[in-house]
Amino acid sequence: MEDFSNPDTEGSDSLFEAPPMAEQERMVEAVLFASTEPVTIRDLEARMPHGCNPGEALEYLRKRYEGRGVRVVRVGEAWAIRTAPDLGFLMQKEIVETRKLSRAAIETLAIIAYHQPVTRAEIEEIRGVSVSRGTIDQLLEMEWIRLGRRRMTPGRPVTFVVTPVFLDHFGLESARDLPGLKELRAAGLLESRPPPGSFPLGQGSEERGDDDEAGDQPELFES
Amino acid sequence: MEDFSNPDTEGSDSLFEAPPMAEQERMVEAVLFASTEPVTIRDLEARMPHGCNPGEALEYLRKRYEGRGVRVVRVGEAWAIRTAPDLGFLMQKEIVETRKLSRAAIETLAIIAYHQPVTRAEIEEIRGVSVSRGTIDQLLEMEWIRLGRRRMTPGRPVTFVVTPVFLDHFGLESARDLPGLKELRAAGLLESRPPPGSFPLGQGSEERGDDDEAGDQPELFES
Amino acid sequence: MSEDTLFPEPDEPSVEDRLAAEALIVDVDGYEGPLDLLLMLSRTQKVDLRRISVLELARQYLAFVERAKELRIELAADYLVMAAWLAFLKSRLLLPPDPEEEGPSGEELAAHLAFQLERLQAMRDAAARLMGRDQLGRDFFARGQSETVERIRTVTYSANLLDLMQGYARIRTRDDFRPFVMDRDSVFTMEEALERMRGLIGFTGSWTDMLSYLPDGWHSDPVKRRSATAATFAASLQLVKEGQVELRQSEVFAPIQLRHVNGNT
Repeated sequence: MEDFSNPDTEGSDSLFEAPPMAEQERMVEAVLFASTEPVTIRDLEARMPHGCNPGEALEYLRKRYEGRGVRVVRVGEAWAIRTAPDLGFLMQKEIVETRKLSRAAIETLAIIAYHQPVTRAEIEEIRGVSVSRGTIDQLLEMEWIRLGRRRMTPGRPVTFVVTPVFLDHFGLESARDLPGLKELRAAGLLESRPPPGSFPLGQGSEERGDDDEAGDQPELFES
Repeated sequence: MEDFSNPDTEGSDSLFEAPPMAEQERMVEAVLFASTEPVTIRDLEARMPHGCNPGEALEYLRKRYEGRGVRVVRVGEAWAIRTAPDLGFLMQKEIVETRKLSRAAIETLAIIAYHQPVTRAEIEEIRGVSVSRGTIDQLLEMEWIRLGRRRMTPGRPVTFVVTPVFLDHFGLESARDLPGLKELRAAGLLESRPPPGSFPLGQGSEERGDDDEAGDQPELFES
Repeated sequence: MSEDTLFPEPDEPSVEDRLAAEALIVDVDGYEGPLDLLLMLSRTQKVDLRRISVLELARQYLAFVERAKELRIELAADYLVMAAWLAFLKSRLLLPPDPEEEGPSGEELAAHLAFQLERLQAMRDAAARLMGRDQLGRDFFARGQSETVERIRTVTYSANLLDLMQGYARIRTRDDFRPFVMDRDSVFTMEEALERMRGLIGFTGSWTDMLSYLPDGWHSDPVKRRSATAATFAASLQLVKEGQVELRQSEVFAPIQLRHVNGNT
């Protein structure tokens, strides 16, 4: 029992003092190591003894692993340990052949990531062709995208957003960290700009008028 | 490849110097972490650049992890990273076993969600088979469904409705947010094939029907 | 292939030009729709997509469609619709604006097309950058061996929204594909009803509600009740025809009653 050693915890509501921070750091380390999936702070809280502060422990842990062979990385609302990218060459044995994505799938994925939440009609408008069922299915199956909220426009179309699995795969802390996002937004290329008059490609006219969603953009990962 | 990689044969035959020991330690750390099995020294030697001394690097690494949340341990002739035994209590959640709901349960749940309030007889009519007691019990136990009002028809049968726990799990604000059939089709989520077994001529086998869709897809230029 | 000479003035195309153009046309399958083709053509202008000459672009596109048609390549409707629209746009850009004319000006339409092209190009670049990132399982790795400590084994069941919707879609579309079969299990046939009534009718001296002849278990489910009622009624008529029972009904929708005709068995 390592008690009364941590001055930070004002454990008035707790029977026992929380463990010292060094101990909490060990706990976080063990849990992150043991899990292949990213672990949320809430999950850490639920597992660790009452009164722990996993967020702070994580911060220490992250510093400790800076420059090492493995790193503590943030994935959306969760945390994981991953090997340092510069050592990838050692891992030939671990590489799992991933399904090759079609160009259509890659573009669709990028559009969802940068424009989310985005409807199928909007994806089609940007690409100028219709999106095949298989493409969306594949991305859903890989759990890189999921259904987001319905758009509050006539027909209430479903939207697509990217998932934490997507962030984990591409080593992104959040969808805000997508490369070039700021520049694209500044250039107005992420706006859904209605065409003047009629539209040559003829799609998605029933989905117009969603500009009020622009303010919705920052809240990236909620359901 | 068992070449003369004895640490004694100093790199006279090697074009490049071996990386510094700190770097070798990083490499060992990353490999032990990512590998699915314990790794032998010989295996490390094969993976790391010529002239490395994984045995020594391992010794440093082992010292570095002393007293931490994870440890470098020897497993027979090989090495692995394991969580410290005193933290085993944190791993309890690791063994929560998640199983996919059975198809019968998913279908029953879907009918309740889309048709609520709905009686057992109605569920059976829609599914075309009787619903086992276990299925309903399971859904009740998971708190995804609950009893609704009794139907004011002869026999006053009980009805089932979905719960807020269900909505929460599926990320829905209300059951009205479930997509309709038309939208399911538009989002490309409808299997346009009959389920296996319901088709007498044997076309309906299990493989995914992605390719024979060409006929009903207008998008000719999708890759 | 040299991109700037793809579509020279129509008077004297060199062999090289023609080959290049044909290569492009034969490659039409490689384009993902008219917008993609326009984007590719616009690269020949080598300027910022915002300052692209839409007029020039329209000319190139129309020339492309012409050549493709000459080579008897079947062009998808999408491409022809775009061609028609670009021809319209071209006329708008060339002719002085008609003050009577409603709707967006040629410049507005051209600006929007330039915007679409720029946005598509931006998304392509973004996609390339995304795929160029270090990727999990290729450049960096997760724990190879997640630890499982055998202690408490709780089973939780999971399903996601996709499962749910696919499950529902599966049920609701099953009928579209199922070969026609009668659902026999909720059908009570007249033969069954007749057999049942022949056994019971002998005990009925006084008028009895026909519905009391419905078999057990066929009362509550409306589908079954309907079927059993119909079969029982038809069986009763058969028995009347055979002279074994009498039927009566006091008024419209009143219960139908039947009784055994004595001595005629």
